[in-house]
Parts: sequence; structure tokens; C-alpha cells
Amino acid sequence: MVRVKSRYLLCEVNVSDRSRLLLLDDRTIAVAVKAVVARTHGDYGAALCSVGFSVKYLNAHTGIVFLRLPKRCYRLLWSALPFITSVEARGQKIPCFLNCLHVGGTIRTCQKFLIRYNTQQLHRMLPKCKNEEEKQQVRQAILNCSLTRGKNEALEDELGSEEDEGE
Amino acid sequence: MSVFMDLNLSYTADRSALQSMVDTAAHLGFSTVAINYLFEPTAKKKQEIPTPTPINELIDQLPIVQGRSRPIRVLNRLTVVMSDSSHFRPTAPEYRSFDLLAVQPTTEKLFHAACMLYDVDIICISVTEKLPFFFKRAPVNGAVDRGLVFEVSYSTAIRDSTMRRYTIANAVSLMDSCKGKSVILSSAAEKALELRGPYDVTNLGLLFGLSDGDAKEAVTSTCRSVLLHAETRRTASGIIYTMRSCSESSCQQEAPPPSEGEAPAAKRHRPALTE
Amino acid sequence: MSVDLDQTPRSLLVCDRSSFLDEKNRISSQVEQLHFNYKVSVLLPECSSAPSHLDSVLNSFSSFYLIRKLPIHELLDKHFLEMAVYQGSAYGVSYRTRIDEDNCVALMPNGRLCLTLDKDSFQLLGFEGKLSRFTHRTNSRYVVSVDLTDSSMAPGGRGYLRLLTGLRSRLHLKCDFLLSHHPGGGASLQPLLSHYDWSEHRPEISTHALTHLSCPAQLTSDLQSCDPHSFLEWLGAVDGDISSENSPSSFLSSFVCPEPKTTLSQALSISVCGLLLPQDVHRLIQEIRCYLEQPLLESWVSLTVHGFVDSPVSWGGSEHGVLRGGENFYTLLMFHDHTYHLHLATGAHDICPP
Amino acid sequence: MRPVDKKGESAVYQRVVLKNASPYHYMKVCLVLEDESTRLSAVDFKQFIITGLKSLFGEVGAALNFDLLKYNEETLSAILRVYSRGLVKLWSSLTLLGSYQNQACAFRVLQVSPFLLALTGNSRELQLD
Repeated sequence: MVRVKSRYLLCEVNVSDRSRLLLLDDRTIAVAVKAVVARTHGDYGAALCSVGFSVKYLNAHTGIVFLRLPKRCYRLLWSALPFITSVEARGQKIPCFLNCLHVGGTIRTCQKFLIRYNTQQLHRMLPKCKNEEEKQQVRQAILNCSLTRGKNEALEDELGSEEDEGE
Repeated sequence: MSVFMDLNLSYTADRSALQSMVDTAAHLGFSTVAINYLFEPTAKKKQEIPTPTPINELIDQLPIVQGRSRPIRVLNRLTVVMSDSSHFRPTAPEYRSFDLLAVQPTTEKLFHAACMLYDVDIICISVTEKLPFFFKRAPVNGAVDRGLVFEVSYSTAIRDSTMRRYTIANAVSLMDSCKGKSVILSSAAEKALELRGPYDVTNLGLLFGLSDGDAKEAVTSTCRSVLLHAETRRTASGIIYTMRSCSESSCQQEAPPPSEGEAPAAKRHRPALTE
Repeated sequence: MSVDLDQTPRSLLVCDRSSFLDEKNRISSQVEQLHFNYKVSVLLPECSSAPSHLDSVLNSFSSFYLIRKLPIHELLDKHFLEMAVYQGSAYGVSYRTRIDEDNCVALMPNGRLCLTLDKDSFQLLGFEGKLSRFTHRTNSRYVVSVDLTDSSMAPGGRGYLRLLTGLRSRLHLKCDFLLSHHPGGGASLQPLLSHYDWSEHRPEISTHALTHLSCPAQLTSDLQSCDPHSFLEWLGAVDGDISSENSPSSFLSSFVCPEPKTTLSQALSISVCGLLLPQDVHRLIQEIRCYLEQPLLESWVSLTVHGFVDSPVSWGGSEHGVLRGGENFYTLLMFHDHTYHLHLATGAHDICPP
Repeated sequence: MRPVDKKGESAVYQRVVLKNASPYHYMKVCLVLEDESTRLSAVDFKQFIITGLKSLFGEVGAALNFDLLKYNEETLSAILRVYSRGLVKLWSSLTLLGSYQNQACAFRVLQVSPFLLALTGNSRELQLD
């Protein structure tokens, strides 16, 4: 059986006020992406975007989002993403931009990258910690990322099942 | 390559509009066109299947194809829009008076049936709505093997921006499944200004995800194989051939019984299978 | 399948640079191999009216004949073969037929008859041929090429009879046909003309005087420094009467003459249309070379020859086709020191020119 | 783009083969309007084509560079020059343009070529009777 080939974009939603991230949900991101693709690539882009595009996962706490794009036109759609300047969520306009961190062929590779990336981020945060307690917390988090497999596997399972359903 | 064809010009009761459409098609370089009668049965009341007006009554003078010394060839075609399997009656004698027979299935089940079972020439892809189903490889390949072709029409894409999105999206997902084989591009034009030249249509094919060569075949060779398929379908693989004058008279005689919705019992096993 | 809208069908441009004095120059074969010429245009810089001897060459281009609804089997007529094909060179190409759609026929000066047929006609004809180079997924076009001067194709020969019965009784191929003969002219074609509806046509000459023409200054320097594409573009602009007086920031058009440029106070553009023989083109080239030997201000002349878009062959016997445009033409840029630049261009369905 | 040097034996004879090297494509087009008396200026004409590009290919399409080399206001015919990589986009947006100021219209593309010279020597235009 031939698989529908996709590309998964791992993006980071950057906002000035991190508390507003929690307002986001899958749909708002999808709407924003579709709108910006229609604006930059017109009807043609919008048409390509209407088949095989979806927001696979959104972590409203960290602002991480997985976009699924059809492989044949992911470059075209990707080129529109930098033009997102705001996302409309629950009646509020949230100024933000999408920063693409990784492009992968499966959700799994993206997720592996994400774990590595988050570890790096934690490492970067470590020296900035104000007191020992915070430092300890961050250290613990790093250890969790790299050592404890239980949590990761749970996440992988969740994503893995979504992927299957997508094909 | 064979000659350029546009196998879908919408029928309008307005003679002069039809005439100007055929004139324009000839001027643009199409050597063969088909006038399409759309038949859209609804669930509630019974409707008459349209009968084609003979071409010589419809068009006074067949125009000469641009740059050539021969006149354009005009055919009749019937498209049945199906939302239920009872809408297509394989044995209906009315179908026989058309040169080409097309169906436009609106559900996945009907699409599957059309691809695998129905004795038609063309399967139309809806371009006015987002497809409610995906094109599965199996029925698409089945249809290709049986010599059926899929038709994408572009004139709705000229009329409206939303329809244009549906047209491109549906066409692209079709091309993904059939890999550019057995696809024809036609206009479905309702007036002359909605027609486009053959090379323009070829270029439009690129937008729909076809390659250069496939796009050109979609207006030439593939259309030719549709005509051949139609010919074999009408003549039982080329074995029986009935003259037009005979078939017309027999149609008129047979017309009343089928309009009651009854086909001869011996031939009824076919629709039963499709349900 | 990937969506890539940036690609265009292939095109070829061959740039030759040589001298008429060089023993190994191939200009005459390159000119003669393009059999079916549709248009010749000449650009004479700093010239207000055509020199008389050039004019007389242009006016002496052979006339050609249009035969309406010619059954192709008539080309195998014994008298015609004896009068036109075995002696001299006959040039014939079907008219009002499109190479990518219809059946096309060409009679080449070397006695080859080339038929490119769609699948149905090919099967009806029942004569061996080969698949066209440019068919795509389905095998829908075939090329039948026979040498009429071959012994098996002599009247009464086996191949001859097979082709004749094929064309006469199975495939009733009829088309409008353009025909010309060198050196016999109409007299050699009489066996054919006498039976059918025909008309004689003179090549149509049009002259266009240009003033204050911007022109690339580096026409005399070598090939590398004068980009062939921008040169051809400029020549096309002159031919098509397109203004190059634009500022690079203009909204409508940023097309300008390639830099560095000079201005010609006047120039003359002459073009001839019809079925033109390579022999006549060759004579014209010789005449232009004589013209260039006179001491003049500008020391170059350009000559462009367009082949028929729908001819079954381009250069020599190589197959020609149309994808979107069947361009096959060459531009000869001649200088007074007997050097020349030759640009040969073809579109997507052509092999590389000689 | 692949220049191939086939022969470089002497300084006198030189042969260069350029494949797909044409930077531009040229299109001969003609606009047909429902109301034949409508006239467009060259600026309107180009603006109209840009509108078509914008609706089909968005802002990226609208930024596509093309030149209106020649325009005839009487016949609404024009010669366009476009970078080769933008040809398919420009052509398809011309094809899908269907209305000009609420009247139906159609672009008829008469010829497309990578060489401007080819536009003046099209044997399909030969009329003999």
C-alpha cells in the first residue's frame, strides 16, 4: 500500500506575552496558517493547503506546534509561514510569529528533535536561574528528558497513534 | 498525438449561444467537441432523461477548424449526476442516443461503483464542492484498467475564486491517485468566453499536477481513447453496429416503457449488482 | 508527483562562430539542411534602401505552388518521380496540417518522403515505420520515412507497390500541399499540377525602414561577450517593432537594448515569406557577403531564417515536433572580415541542430 | 543551464550549445472582452494581469516580474516577456482570468516561445488564399 507522503513542520509560536499562549488551540493555528497561505500564494496555495494539511499537535504551554503538510508542496506552504504576524483566538488578536525549528518526514523524528531541543533550552536556562531551588528543578527536568523513558514513551504513543490515523 | 478535443460544452436552449460556442471552439483549434446534456435526477419525482437534438438541427453550419481545411466534429454527450445508485440505469435506451456517456458520482460508494461496474465512458470529478471522499487507488486503477477516464473541467474555476480552489484541490488529489493517467481536461463552458485554447488548457494541466506530456495527452490522445471506448461500448465491442436512423426510430418506440423505470427482466441483474 | 511550476520545456540554442574563409566551415550544409524555410529576414544597418543586386536576389526567389486536396499517392506517380524527384530537388510540405495533431507529409530534396501519422492512419497504411521520438505515455504517432530514389521504391518495385496500395486504397490521405522545385520550377511539377486545383504563389517581400535604432555596440566582438540570448532578443524586438526605449524602472516594460549600445541613424529590415528554398537563401548569403565587402560605416548584416513550425523534419532528416511552439530557426550574423556568428535555435521537440 | 563546449580545436571555429538557457519566455496574447468597445490603456492592461496573478498566486504571484513589450490598444493584443520560471504561473493566471470590471473576458494566448524572434516567424500564420 502506498503511503501518503507528508512533511511535518515543528514550529514554535513566539509571543511577547507568554500567558496568552494558553488561548491558542489547534483550530486557531490552522485558520491562521490557511489565511496566510491564501494571502501569499492565492487560490493556488489555498487549494493545495486544503488537502492533507492539519495541525497535529499543539502544546499551549510551550507554544510548540506540529504542522502536517503534503510533501509535494510543503516548500510552497512553508514559505508562507513567516508572514504570520498574529493569531486570532477567542476574539483576541495575539501578535506572534512562527519559528520553524525542524522539518521531518515523520512525527517521530520531529519528536526526537523536540526532546533534544528542549534539553538544550533547559541547559541554556540553567545558568540564568536565580536561586538554588530553581536550579535544582531545572536539573531534574533535564534528567527527566534524557533518562526517564516512561514519560517520553507515553508521548510517543500518543503521537504515534495520531500518525497512523493520518496515513 | 491526436487532434485537440473539448468533450464538454454545456447544452443551452439558446441556439445562438451554442453556435457561438462551437464557432469559438473551432477558432481556438479544437477539432472535436461534445455538447453535454446534464441530467440531475432528484430523489422525489421522476424526470425525463433529455434527448439530444441532432447536431444538424442544432448548428446550421459547422465552422472550419482554425488553420485547417476541415470542419469541426460535434458529438452529443449525457452526464448523469448521481446521488443514489438508482439514478443510473445501465440499460436505459435513452442513453443509447448519446455518443458519450458520463456519470458524476457524489458519494464514495457511487464513485467506487462507477469505477468498477458502470458501463460509461467518463467519470466527472466534482469541481464545485470540496470532495466528501478521497480517491482510493483501487477504484481509480480499476477504472483506468477498464478504459474509463476522469474528467476535470475548468470553466467553474474561471467563474469563481472559491470554485477555483475546489477545482485545483480536487484535481490535484485526483492526479495523486491516478498519476496523471487517463485524465481529460474539458471546459464545461456555458458561454463562448469561458472556453480556452488547447495550449492554455495544457498549461492549466500543470497547475493541476500533470506533467507536460500528460497535460497535452489530456486534451488529445486520452480524448481519442474516450471516443474509441464509447464506440466499442455502443457497438458491443465493435461486433454489432446499428445505423443511426434505425436506432432513432427504435428509441422512439421503446421510449414509453423505460420511462416507467422498468428494464427487461433479463437485463436487470446488472443494476442489482451495483447496489 | 511534485508540484513544480518553475520548469519550462527544454529549448536549445547552438552558437557557432567561424569564418567563411575557414575550410572547415559548415555554413552551407547548415543552411541547406533546413529544407522548409518559411521566412527570411535581413537587417541592414546604416542603409536606407536595398542595394539593387540584393533586391534582385530577393525578387528572384523561386515561386512555390499550393495544391489543394492532393492525394498523397500522387507523389508516387511515375511521371512526377521522373520529372521532379530523380532530377533536381523537390521540396514539398503539407499545408494547414499541424504536426502535433494531424498527419503531416514532407517531400525532401534528397528524394525522401516523410509521413508522420497518427496511430489509426499508420495502422491503416500498413507500411513499416517507426515510433515518433516525441510520443509520451501512449504510442500515438508514427513516422514513415522512405527513400524514393531507392531501388525497391522505383515504380513497380515491391516497396513502391506496397506504399502505393496503402496510400491509394486503404489510407486515403489527402491534404493541401506546398510544393517547389529547384532548378526546374513549375515545369518539373507539371505532371502533378495538371490534375489538381493549384495556384502559384510568389514569396511575399516586405521592407521596413527604421530610424534611430539602438543597437548593441559589441556586435563585432567575440561570442562570449555578446550574450546570444540578449542579442537574439534585441533582434526579435527589431523584427517585431518593439520599443527598447524604456527605463529599467519603468512599470510597463524594463526591456532595454543590451549595453553598451550605440544608435544607428537608420536601418533597413527586409523579410520574405513563403516556401523558400535553401538554394535561394544560399544565394542571398553570397550576395550579402559581396555587399559587406564595400567600405561602409557599419560592418555587419544579420539574416534570420525561420523553418516551418509544422514540418515533419527540421535540420536534415531529424524529426521535428511541437509541444507548445515548434520554433526552428537560425540567425546568421555576418561581418565584413568574412567571419560569422550562427545561432541555431529549436524548441522542445527537436534534436540538437547540426 | 548547461553550456557544452563541443569543439574548441582552433580559435577560428567555436561551438557552444546552450540548453534551457533562455532567461525569458515571450507570449503573444490578445484580450477578448464581451463588450468589444471597451478600451484599456497599457497601464490598465498590465494592472489587470497583475490582478489575475494576485488572485491565483497571491502576493508572491503579484510580485512576479513581467514586461509588456508591445501593446496595441485597438486590438487589445500584446507581447509579454516573463522570466522562464514564472511562465507557467503567468500563463495559468491569464487562462483563469474570467472577468474585467464585471464583464466576461478571455485571454487568447496566440503563441509562446523562449525566443522573441520566433514570434515574428510563425508559419501557422501563413495565409495563401
